[in-house]
Amino acid sequence: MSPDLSTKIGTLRLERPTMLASGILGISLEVFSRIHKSGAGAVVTKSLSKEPWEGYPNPTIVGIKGGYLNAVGLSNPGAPYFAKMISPNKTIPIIVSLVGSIEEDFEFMVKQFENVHVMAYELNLSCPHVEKVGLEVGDDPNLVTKIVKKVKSMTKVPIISKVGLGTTNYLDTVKAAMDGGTDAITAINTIRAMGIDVETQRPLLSNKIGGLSGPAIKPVAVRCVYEISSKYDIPVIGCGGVSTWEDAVEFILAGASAVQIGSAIGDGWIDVFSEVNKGIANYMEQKGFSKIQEMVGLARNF
Amino acid sequence: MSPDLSTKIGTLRLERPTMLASGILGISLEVFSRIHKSGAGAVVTKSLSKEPWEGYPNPTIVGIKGGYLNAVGLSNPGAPYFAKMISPNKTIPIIVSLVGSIEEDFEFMVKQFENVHVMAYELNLSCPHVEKVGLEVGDDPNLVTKIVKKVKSMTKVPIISKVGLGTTNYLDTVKAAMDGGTDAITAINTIRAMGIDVETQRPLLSNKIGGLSGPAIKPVAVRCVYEISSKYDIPVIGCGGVSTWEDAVEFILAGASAVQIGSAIGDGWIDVFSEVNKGIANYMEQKGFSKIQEMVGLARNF
Amino acid sequence: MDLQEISNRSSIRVIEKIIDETPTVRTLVFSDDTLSNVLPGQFAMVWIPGVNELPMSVMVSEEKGKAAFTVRKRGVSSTALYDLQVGNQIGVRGPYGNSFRIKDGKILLVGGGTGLVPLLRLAKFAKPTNEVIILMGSKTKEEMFFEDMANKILAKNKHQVITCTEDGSYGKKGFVTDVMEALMQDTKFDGIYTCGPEIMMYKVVQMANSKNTFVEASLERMMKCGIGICGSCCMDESLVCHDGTVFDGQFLAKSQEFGHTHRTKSGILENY
Amino acid sequence: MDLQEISNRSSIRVIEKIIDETPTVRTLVFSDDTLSNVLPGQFAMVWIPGVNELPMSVMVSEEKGKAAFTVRKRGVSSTALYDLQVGNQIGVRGPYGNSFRIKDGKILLVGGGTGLVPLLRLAKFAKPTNEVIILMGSKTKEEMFFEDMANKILAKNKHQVITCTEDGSYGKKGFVTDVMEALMQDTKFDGIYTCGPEIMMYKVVQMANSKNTFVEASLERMMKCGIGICGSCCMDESLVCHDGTVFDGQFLAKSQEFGHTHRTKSGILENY
Ligand SMILES: Cc1cc2nc3c(=O)[nH]c(=O)nc-3n(C[C@H](O)[C@H](O)[C@H](O)COP(=O)(O)OP(=O)(O)OC[C@H]3O[C@@H](n4cnc5c(N)ncnc54)[C@H](O)[C@@H]3O)c2cc1C
Ligand SMILES: Cc1cc2nc3c(=O)[nH]c(=O)nc-3n(C[C@H](O)[C@H](O)[C@H](O)COP(=O)(O)OP(=O)(O)OC[C@H]3O[C@@H](n4cnc5c(N)ncnc54)[C@H](O)[C@@H]3O)c2cc1C
Ligand SMILES: Cc1cc2nc3c(=O)[nH]c(=O)nc-3n(C[C@H](O)[C@H](O)[C@H](O)COP(=O)(O)O)c2cc1C
Ligand SMILES: Cc1cc2nc3c(=O)[nH]c(=O)nc-3n(C[C@H](O)[C@H](O)[C@H](O)COP(=O)(O)O)c2cc1C
Ligand code: FES
Ligand code: FES
Repeated sequence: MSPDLSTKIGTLRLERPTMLASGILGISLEVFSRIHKSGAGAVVTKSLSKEPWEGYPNPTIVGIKGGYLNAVGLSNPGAPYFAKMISPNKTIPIIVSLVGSIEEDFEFMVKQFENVHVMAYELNLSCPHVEKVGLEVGDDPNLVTKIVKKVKSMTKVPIISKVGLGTTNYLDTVKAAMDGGTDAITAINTIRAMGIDVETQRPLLSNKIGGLSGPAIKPVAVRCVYEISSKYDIPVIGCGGVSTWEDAVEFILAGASAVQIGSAIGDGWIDVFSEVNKGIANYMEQKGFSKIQEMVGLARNF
Repeated sequence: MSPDLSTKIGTLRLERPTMLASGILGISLEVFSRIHKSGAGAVVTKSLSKEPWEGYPNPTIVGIKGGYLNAVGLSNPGAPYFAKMISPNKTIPIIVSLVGSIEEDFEFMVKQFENVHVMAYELNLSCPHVEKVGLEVGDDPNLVTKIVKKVKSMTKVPIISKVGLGTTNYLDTVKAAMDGGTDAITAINTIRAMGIDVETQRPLLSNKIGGLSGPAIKPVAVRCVYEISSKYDIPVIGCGGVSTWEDAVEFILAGASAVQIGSAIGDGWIDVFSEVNKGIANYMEQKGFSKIQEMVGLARNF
Repeated sequence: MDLQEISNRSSIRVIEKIIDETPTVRTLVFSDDTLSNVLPGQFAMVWIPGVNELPMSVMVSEEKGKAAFTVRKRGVSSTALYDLQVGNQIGVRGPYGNSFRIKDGKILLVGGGTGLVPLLRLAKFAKPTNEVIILMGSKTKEEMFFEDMANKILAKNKHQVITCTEDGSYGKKGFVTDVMEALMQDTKFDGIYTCGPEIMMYKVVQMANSKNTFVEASLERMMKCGIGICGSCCMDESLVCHDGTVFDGQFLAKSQEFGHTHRTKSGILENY
Repeated sequence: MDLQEISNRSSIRVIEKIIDETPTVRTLVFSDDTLSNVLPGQFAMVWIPGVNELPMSVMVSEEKGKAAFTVRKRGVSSTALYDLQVGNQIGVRGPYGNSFRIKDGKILLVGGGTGLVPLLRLAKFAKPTNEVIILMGSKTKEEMFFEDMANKILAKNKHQVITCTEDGSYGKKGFVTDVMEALMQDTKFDGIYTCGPEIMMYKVVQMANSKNTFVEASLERMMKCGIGICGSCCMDESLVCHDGTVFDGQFLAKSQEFGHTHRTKSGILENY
């Protein structure tokens, strides 16, 4: 019997433990469908704001040693447009990512999705390169608690809070989100970073500072998953640098119930989902695991 | 005329802008001499504590994608032994790195070097994997100010404070060090991280959590140098992932007056100093710079 | 730790030569071994430092080891590129995207404006046995360019370069699609290739499809990353930068968006 | 973004066979193409999960594609390695370090205990024209091992295996260095190679140097990283893991530390 790849993140059940990370390819229903078919257990949308955002001018994404730098600037068509666009959806497990700076932003946005089939919300508390949203919110634990509480009060679907490395202890942000009633944590977002071109002596990104993603940040992300799941009793989704099944298993052993994949798509394309899924299944077979749950956090035994 | 590679970090003058980073190869005078001869403008010692420390059991250093993970645990022979060992030195530009948890630790250690030729002190406020010293100190701005003030009051040589990404805003640590009278900042130390072996399901390091170094952290380090030198009027030494002259120039353009090199030695060996120096000189010639100072922070113009 | 090569990072190139094609179109030539050899249809992301980074088809250059971009000045960014001087620096990364599949036999290339860039590269890749007709359109005589270049590239092939202008000031009068319609009355093509304004391509594809002739079009969409990460170039379930830019007639016939809508920077669908 | 290979990270191997060499020495055999082909003198870092990671010379294995470690149980970590069972996992990374330079002609190998490991590999690399004498020493008969192995490896060479024990319970009586001194009275060697306790190596090197005979010794020091980063293995201005472990007589004659001092885990110099 081949192993069961389905996983549970609290009350959230996924057929497969790999998800599309927020901000990657996520702006059309057709593309979501394709990514779901190619093996992703769920897709997370771009982080949506109240209004459409153009984002920063290019360059917004550049390759560097070990990963990517990006400062897309949260370009997105806005929650109202997006809600309408995905409203025909019945079958694709879509997790809607939201970004904003105050409770009311989130209240407004969740309202847009009232009659739309949404699997869960992921609150982006950790974008490192847009002011007043993202990390600036995550760095304010009181605000985090209020926002999560507000969203929680408006919907029955699970709330995931996405954290990253900001200027306060991210573990405090996790705690604040838990106080607000979050159902799970995604860790981590990109890490604030920059690159400079020595020929032109200019920052590589138009926004100068952006976020680092890809293999470079994996050891930091694994550490965060390990720390969160060691310290708190909350399901965790691992994110950061997953490009092989070993990476995914590493996150699961550290304490993640599922993983998100972003940058790796830029190299291996969306086949990465089925490849990682297959690798996890082989590993489970070899090691005698029948469920993902059996592996979650095993590295904490040592 | 070939360009002048000497640089100034506040009052500290180095013949060449590349330095050996703390913790790398730094435990004997003979090795320091060899590294100096091979091109380093200065060598920073291992971080010394009051007493000898054995450090953690192995594995303490492992290679990963894009860099290394280490949790050496600050093994060192202790300040008194070390001071005696380097006391014959007259010619090698040695910067003594110190680690401790209270003012008195530093007071005790600086005393040991009273009659020893020391070029500068680097206070390690940022080791991410040893409790009660390192980051736990750096995360406490009041303590940082006190420690720097104390060391400053005991010696005439420049004080460099080494910061990293902890659980408080590292820019506050920089400010606190400046309040204490620090003469320069080194940014950054390794970033707290971990890896797990999927075969044995165990953490790769005996200490489980360690620090990430090498190319993987360069974009984060460049960002920190850029942020510090944009926000404060303090000389900065860049550290993190330098392995080529382009990396070094990138740090200088971001605002660093010199760079430290650690992990790259594990790949290119100590020839990396002369190679980076030569590359910087070529670049300066090509771009028409006659002094390092002319390049410092140029990327901030855009 | 291995020190890996970096992909998807711009390399800096220096503009070595500028050719004025029309009052609003220029070709910027620079040295780049990789880009000088790209396949027809492939593009690069072009960084204009301090301004923007734009997708540009890679233009044929007559000299070995050189590549070029042919840019029409339109908005802020293309104008900034257009205004660059010899000696100025640009950043390039790529090549990205797939390429035209060149059929044997008689082929027709239908292009307008800078859409001719990938078509001329296609002409360069034509097999000796190909008979090639290039149909180039512009509004007026003044805006016509690349005619000589096309003849030169196809010197060794049986070929024909047909020009047409909307105002009739040069070549035939009318739209390329009109001329194409006439051509198709008496000629059966083995392959038709098009690049230019989407409405034009839409008609070309429709005509070819209606005659069951193999057709491919190279599409333009808002492109931020060029490598299939950001999603800004999506069209139906395709990412134009990664799955395209070249799509065939069968595929395009099924598209909900081709010829009708494209996305703005924020990702909102907008009608053409 | 390129997904690079990872160097200096352990690969997990499974112990396939265990050979008891003496009551305190075992050889652990496992499959590893890379390590099966290392040069004489090279070592690996061996991770005993949950215990430690230690430097170990790579032992010759008779089967193709297999490598081995021969470990003497001493402290906690070597005992943990010694106690592993068939089927248990270890992690290995390497090979690291330089290797012996084998001279033409008559060569002498002087070793004791697990110091024989690199010497046997050297014997395996001996040229057909080499005449080889191996001098192996131990305290007692019970602790003598690798004699048969040495004869087997050198079957095709003109060779001699000379054993000696301190208590005279097997082979000649005395220290290897005594036997060596006697040997050198009437024989001129083209190269002498040694590995074992440092005091022994020190004497071997002194004797060889005094006769101007080429000599190399493979040294042991505290090793944490194995790759020239941590500094724990430093000896004078050398890093034994990176510049060694093999050093020649000329170099060692100038050393302040060889034969006298080594460093503890904290880096403090300690007398032998
Ligand atoms: C694959 C491909 C190949 C192309 N090849 C050529 C070519 O060879 N020659 C040529 O002249 N043009 C080419 N273009 C079009 C070119 O990329 C620009 O879209 C065009 O020059 C208009 O830019 P603008 O900034 O002047 O326009 P505006 O209309 O002023 O646009 C305003 C802003 O929108 C953004 N923008 C507009 N279009 C794009 C886009 N497609 N991708 C990303 N951002 C955009 C920029 O930020 C720009 O500053 C190509 C486009 C694509 C997708
Ligand atoms: C290049 C090299 C090759 C070697 N080859 C062999 C071999 O083939 N067979 C063999 O039996 N031994 C070999 N050794 C010695 C081996 O690495 C250990 O030093 C020895 O086994 C003693 O370890 P222990 O933990 O049992 O000793 P203890 O004396 O109990 O040491 C206590 C602790 O010190 C540490 N330690 C001791 N020695 C070292 C060291 N050299 N490097 C790092 N940490 C150390 C460990 O943490 C150990 O747990 C080699 C050593 C070197 C440097
Ligand atoms: C181009 C790009 C855009 C992103 N946009 C978002 C976003 O809108 N919201 C968000 O929460 N995270 C965003 N991220 C972060 C990713 O979701 C993810 O946390 C990060 O990239 C680490 O994962 P990876 O290494 O697999 O890419 C973005 C990342 C990239 C590279
Ligand atoms: C093995 C190792 C040991 C280190 N020990 C110290 C130390 O004792 N004190 C310190 O301040 N930093 C220490 N560091 C951090 C380095 O000095 C440097 O900040 C970091 O490695 C980033 O630079 P790199 O990428 O060039 O290695 C150590 C790093 C490594 C890899
Ligand atoms: S341009 Fe980013 S996905 Fe196509
Ligand atoms: S063992 Fe680390 S430098 Fe040699």
